[in-house]
Amino acid sequence: MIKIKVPKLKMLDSVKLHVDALLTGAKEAIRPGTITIEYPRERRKLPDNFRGYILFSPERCKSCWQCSFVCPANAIKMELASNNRYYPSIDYAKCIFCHFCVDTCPVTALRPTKIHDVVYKDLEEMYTPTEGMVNPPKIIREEKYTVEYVVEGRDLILKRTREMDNLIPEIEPHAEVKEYSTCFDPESCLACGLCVNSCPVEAISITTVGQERRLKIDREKCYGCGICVNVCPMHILKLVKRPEEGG
Amino acid sequence: MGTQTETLEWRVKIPEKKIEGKAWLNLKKRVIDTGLCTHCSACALVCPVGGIISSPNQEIDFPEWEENCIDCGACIRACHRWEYTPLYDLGDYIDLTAGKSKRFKGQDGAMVTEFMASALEMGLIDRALFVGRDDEWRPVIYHIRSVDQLKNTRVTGTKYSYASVLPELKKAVEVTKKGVGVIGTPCIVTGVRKLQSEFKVFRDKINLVVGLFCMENFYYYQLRAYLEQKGVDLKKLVKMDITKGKFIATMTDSKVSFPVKEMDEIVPHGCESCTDFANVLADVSVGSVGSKAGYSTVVVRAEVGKKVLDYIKDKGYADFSKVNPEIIEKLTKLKKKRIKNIPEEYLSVAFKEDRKKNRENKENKENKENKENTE
Amino acid sequence: MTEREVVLDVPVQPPTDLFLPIPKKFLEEAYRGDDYVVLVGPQHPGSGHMRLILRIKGDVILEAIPDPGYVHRCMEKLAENRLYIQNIPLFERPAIMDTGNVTLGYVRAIENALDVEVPERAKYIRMILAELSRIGTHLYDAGILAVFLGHTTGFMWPFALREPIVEAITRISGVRVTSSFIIPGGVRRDVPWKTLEFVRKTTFVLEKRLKSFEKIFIRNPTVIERLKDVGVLSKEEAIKFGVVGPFLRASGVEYDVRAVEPYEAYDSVSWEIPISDHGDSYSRFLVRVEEIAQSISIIRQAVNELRSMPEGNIISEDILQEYSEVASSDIRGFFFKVFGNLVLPSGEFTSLTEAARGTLLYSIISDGESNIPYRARVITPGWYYLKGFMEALRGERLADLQAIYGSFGYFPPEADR
Amino acid sequence: MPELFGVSDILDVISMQHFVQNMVSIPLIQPVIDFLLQIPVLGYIVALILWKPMFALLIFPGLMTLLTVLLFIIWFERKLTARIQWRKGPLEVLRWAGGVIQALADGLRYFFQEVIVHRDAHRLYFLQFPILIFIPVLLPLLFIPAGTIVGIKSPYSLAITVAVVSLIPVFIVAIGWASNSRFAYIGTVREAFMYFAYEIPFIISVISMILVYGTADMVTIVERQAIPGIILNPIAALVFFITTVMATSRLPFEIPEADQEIAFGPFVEYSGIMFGLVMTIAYEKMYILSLLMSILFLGGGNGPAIPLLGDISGVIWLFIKAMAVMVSLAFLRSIYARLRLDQALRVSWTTIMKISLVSLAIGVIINLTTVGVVG
Amino acid sequence: MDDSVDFLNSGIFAPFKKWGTKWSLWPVHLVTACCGVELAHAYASGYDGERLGSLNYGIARQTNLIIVEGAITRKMARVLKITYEQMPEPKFVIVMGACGLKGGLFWNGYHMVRPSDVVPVDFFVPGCPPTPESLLRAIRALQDKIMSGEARSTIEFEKYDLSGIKARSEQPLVPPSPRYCSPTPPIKLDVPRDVDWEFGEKLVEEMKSELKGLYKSITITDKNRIAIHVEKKDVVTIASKLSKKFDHVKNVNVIDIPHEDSFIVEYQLSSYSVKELMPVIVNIFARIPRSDARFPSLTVFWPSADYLEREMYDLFGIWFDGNPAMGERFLLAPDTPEFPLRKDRKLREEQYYEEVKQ
Repeated sequence: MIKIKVPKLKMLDSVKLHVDALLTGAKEAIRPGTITIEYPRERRKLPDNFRGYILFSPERCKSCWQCSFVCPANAIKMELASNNRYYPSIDYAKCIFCHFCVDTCPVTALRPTKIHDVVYKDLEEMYTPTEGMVNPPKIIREEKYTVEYVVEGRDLILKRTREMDNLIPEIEPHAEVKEYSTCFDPESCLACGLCVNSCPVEAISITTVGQERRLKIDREKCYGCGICVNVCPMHILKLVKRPEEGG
Repeated sequence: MGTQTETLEWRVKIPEKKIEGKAWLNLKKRVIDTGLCTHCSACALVCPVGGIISSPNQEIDFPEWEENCIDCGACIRACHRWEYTPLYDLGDYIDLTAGKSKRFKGQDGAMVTEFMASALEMGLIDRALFVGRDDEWRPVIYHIRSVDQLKNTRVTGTKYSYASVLPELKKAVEVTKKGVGVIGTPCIVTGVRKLQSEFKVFRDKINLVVGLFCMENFYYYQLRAYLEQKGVDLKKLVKMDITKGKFIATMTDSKVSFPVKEMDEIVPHGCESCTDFANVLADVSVGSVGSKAGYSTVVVRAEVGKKVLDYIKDKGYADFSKVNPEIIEKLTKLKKKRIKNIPEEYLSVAFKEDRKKNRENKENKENKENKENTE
Repeated sequence: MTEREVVLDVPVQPPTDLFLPIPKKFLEEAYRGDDYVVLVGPQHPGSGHMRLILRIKGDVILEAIPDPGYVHRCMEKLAENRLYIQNIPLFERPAIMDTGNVTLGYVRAIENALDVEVPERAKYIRMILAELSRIGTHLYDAGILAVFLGHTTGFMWPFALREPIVEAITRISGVRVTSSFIIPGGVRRDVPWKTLEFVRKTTFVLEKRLKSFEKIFIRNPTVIERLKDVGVLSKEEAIKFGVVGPFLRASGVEYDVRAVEPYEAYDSVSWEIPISDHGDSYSRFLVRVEEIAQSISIIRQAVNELRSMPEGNIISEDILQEYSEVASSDIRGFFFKVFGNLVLPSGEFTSLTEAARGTLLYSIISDGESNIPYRARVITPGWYYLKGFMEALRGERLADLQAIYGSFGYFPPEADR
Repeated sequence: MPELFGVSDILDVISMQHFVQNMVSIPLIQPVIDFLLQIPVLGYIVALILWKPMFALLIFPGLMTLLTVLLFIIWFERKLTARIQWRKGPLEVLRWAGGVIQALADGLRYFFQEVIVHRDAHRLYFLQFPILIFIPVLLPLLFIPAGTIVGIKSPYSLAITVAVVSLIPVFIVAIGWASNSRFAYIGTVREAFMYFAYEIPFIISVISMILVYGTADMVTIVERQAIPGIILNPIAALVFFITTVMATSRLPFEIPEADQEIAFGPFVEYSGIMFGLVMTIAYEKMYILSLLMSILFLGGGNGPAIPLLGDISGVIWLFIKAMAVMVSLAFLRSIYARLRLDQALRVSWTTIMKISLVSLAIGVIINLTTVGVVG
Repeated sequence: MDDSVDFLNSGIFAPFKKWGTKWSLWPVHLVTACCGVELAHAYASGYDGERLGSLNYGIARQTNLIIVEGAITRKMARVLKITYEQMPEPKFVIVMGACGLKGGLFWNGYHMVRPSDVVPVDFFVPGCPPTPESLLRAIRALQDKIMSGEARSTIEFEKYDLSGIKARSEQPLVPPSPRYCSPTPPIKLDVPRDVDWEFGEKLVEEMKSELKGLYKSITITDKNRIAIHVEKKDVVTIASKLSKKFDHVKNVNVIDIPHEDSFIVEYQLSSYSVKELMPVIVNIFARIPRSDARFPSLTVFWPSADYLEREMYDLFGIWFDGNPAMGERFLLAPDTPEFPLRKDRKLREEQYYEEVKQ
């Protein structure tokens, strides 16, 4: 426990303190420790894990809706595309750039970029449909230098390099766990077909033969997105890890 | 959930429809429009798109069934009045006593609440479905998980109006770990048994079914209009009771009673065609008939009911006394007469054969007696 | 129960009536005793986003009534409608400059409920993030105090010093201020060695520049003149009015949640609690300056500990269960699978944390079945010491209002939640 | 009998010869001036401008330098504080020149911004006072000599300047009263307090310098300053400097316009060009007082004569010294916090008053002992 | 704002007007929410807004730009409107931060208002908080708007046609929401937890002897956490006994349980003066019927509970007898719906997909 004593200001001390303050000011005036980044002309070098605008690759996406479920600000809405698949669309007016969706996406379909300094003139434009999220957007870039914070010795140096920082970092896809959906209580099945209609990759099929309906899950097609598990009214479906390469 | 076979292919039998069109249209034409529907709302439980609504204020209905119904036939499988096998008489039972709970106060002996509370304590079930009421006696379903939660909520006392217990049962079954206990009138208990026969998840998860004796039940809105017409203010109502053919409504400041016969015009069709008074299919049937005032008659029909009864006995939660079964027999006979209200073609095939068999051996018996008398 | 959906009646017209939360007869009483009633409003260069209703006689403040709620963003009601994991960014918003401590409290409440043991490496990373945000908040408050005293350099330098801290948080978590980096069971990413080295070097930069900041502001005679013996709270008064944090320690009570109920790795790191028993604005400020020095030494010790630890394993197994070997060093891809359906056991879980401005309480009441909290109660330090702040104003001069406001580092978005 | 000032005298005064006698001599561009004088109309104007009093009025201490100084000092102050605060200050306006014309941009914006006169301000005075205040601010420029160039040479020039300068706070109080807003009132009261606090030591230090030089005529003061005044009576210089800081309400004594506490004091209700004018008053007052200080203490105007420029060298030296004083005033802004009103009053009434009395004593001693030497 | 820009581009002095306003956009000091941190960074030494001539100035009269930092609540909307009206004519508004655009994280809060409904807005800056660079980009965009006369967003997206990807035969169904709220849950605050804390057992024994007969149950719910279930009528006596050792209140909380028709009011106490009681939190809680929500105020023992009680009245409607400031609003604006934190006040639900409008 450190005891903090408040200094008693006698005449001499205050003169010394005045002199100290003036000398510090003078020293800074002669050799300033300026750390200003002149933004329009210089841009700050951001680390590769920076959380900026989000890019989307539709061919990887399995429409498992998890990104829309996890978004704290309800900024991601699934949009029905022309090919009858639901793809995410981000409303940047609500997005808080927490990148929970990027961390959630099982197939790295959502990739972070370093684009952050963007301004809109009205609210409707901020809603980016799925088609707008695939190719990197073009933003106004007036900078000639990139400034990086570097600490040499005991002081902060702003290292200025002339090149333009690449705003789309390469993200290598992260580990995935292959799972598929199975039914663990077939006698409770209603044969209602909800799982068939909601499976994005149509892995479950249903055929009616006379007074009997046969359901079949195609293990190869099923990607394990878990939508049928939630949709089934009797909760009899479960995700199971693929034994062979799931190790 | 125990050892389950993880299959990728499975078959499901679906019932064959009687008329062209969607499954709901069949159910509507064959059960609801003909007045057989007892509002047990099993179909509302099982409907995958959740379109069938079962509110105490109106008949079972599926508003926009043309677009929403996906013709899966689940509601037909769940409905116990599709192939109607009427049940009657006191049914077989292991034990017949009358009990009065020490811990709870209820309609009579509060044995229903006692059974559920002890089952919770034993760990047979971890959740019980009770029908409570709000301050205008509208039935509200409560998921009770512990005995002291039971003390806080107003659940005891009969409500004499339809309560959509089964949709809540589905929510309970989805979440429970040990098992669910459910209380219900004969039509609800028959609905539960039909669901258990059709779907395995209900067989595993529903461990205790307590049935109530029931002459007839009412729709809430009709009962309320009728009682208000009779001068009963629901806000001040304390207790409703039907004993010795009289309907007694006791309010905080006054009491109104009138013969039950007068209420016949608001008895729903479902109850007119229902013959099961003593809740034949329940694990335990409880009612006020046949035991002295303040006691409830308890008919234990299943092993699980016996286990709970023994638990109550050695824990001393209730004291017991005699029951004279004649009154119950009289009421079951009275209700059995309602078989004639059931239109012939809706009776299930199985029921028709064994009725033919009963008639034959009754005739042989009469022939034999005539023969003995004549000798 | 009427199910009435909340509808907002906008657009807002300029108000004709003046709404003030003051007792009915307050105005008549003031005007009878020929006092002034001055409203230091929300749009006042020296009041931050709240209104202060002052009853002054001449230049001396007789009574100060707060009118908070200008930034009340209904956090507790929203928390009851969101998954547990979605509440982490929500509960970070009261004090975004104190991102480490604020989320740490909520996440520890969940871990305490689920009985989850956090791996050693994650504990140290969390502690570094917490201490970085503590230094950042103290510098933010020093900046605001300087602006209120009219010392423009005192505003510019702390925010210049916050730049390297914010750079360190960006390299650790990927975003400048609101990192939402701490999740139940550990942290979202592993911190590579290069970043840790940058963090350690930043502490040296801070130390060097803080020396000249001390000469120009902390030891500045005019600043000492303005802050000494102003807004004095004695030890009994501080306890009575429920003051917390550095402002309680400045009045002589040795209470710091990190020492009293050590969490994360605070008990395996050596640091001191600065105390002063003058209780005036200047000692409140000096206590926080000393805490910056302590936090710098904590960060250095933590980086040394991390140097010897292997990388990876930053999320605890108890929460990952079947995804342990895949996601233990990088949560990407399994975030919703692991945290989407968190269900806390039934009961109330209260967690205390030492945020930069004082004790921060989270109390989550869960019903044991739903994956959203039944009731989530958060009380931020600002809300605790608002009463002490108002009592400290009593009897001071009108011009000192800003000095005391700055010395308390009162931040209305944190207080109103 | 003093001869009357007849018409002929007026003609004589405004005739070209009169100007030519007392013309500023700049050897470097003397041939150009001679050529220009020949041209009939233009020659007359050039002669008028180069006529010493008019030159003093229009060019050096007068209008032209005042505007450039205003433009420069506002920019330099923001640039210096920015440099001390590790940042860049106004830059992008004119990138190659470091943003020198930032004040021009601000001025233009204010010029075209709407002037709001709020409901209960005294409209007439509210609009007039910011313009009237220029009288006491600009009047002293007439008496300030730059070497030989001086507007009006009179034995009482120092007394008149001090008297006029001390009129400014009266106008500020009037402005505050005119804008009729609560913050303006508090600002004016503080301005009045500060006015008494700094005016007396200010006048005492000026008197002590008059005693030192024995005359109140600035031209002779400058001539008598073989040893610069600051060495003769350094304490008076210190008092003068501190009171200038208080007069121009710069930090640490920025109490009337404490924008954190009472939102810019008396000038809170002004917007648009009115605010532009009001904002420049403080800077103009600073310019006047720094000119005064450099004359009284730094030997304004005399320094090694630059051969080619002739009379202009005095102008340049005075400008450099004034600039030095203004820079040091601007430097304080980034060092100090704002003192409370009562602290500032306590400092000025006690310590600064004592020091000014000491400086008066020194002045008297110097006057008695060395009247010959300095005279 | 359009007529501001038109005013600047009209007349013969247009170039001067535009140039002057462009290089001197002074934002007024209207701190509205937590984005102020990044605004301060944009105007401090790190990025120095003054380079672009923009100086953070204190009074609405002398400035021509409002930067709305973050969330605008109903109360602050009035202030924003007044400040906007006070400003002289060519004035502009920039809204920064997701909370200011469509409410960001607090989009369905009961106390939130969108700035674009209150004042005409020129530019919107996404981000939470937006980086100083995006704020300076907004000022540059405003400067371009002033010079060129029409506003342009600084980002363009190029369309990508999704038809190349394998299609699905017909439109799939929409999965249900991941949120599960159990229908009528039992709420228990004193769930015992076996934790080795012998000081706690000793303290509980002490309390049991001291508060003989005043409590219904005392349980240890966690290390350093004790819960005492009491009746409403004994709360004052218990408080007077406990206030000797425990000298301040850490939390006043109310839990609304509509299906059991009761409120639970709880006070969490702790102690600064007694050394070993410092980490301990004692929680006194009592059930009161929902119909008459009255509770004795304990400010007489602990003044630190004053504002907490006023907040609970404001949000739940529990009338604390004895607290002077009952009956008035404290945190909420006068036109916010009554007692918003009660369970029967529902908020707008999350919406996970776009309705397809065929």
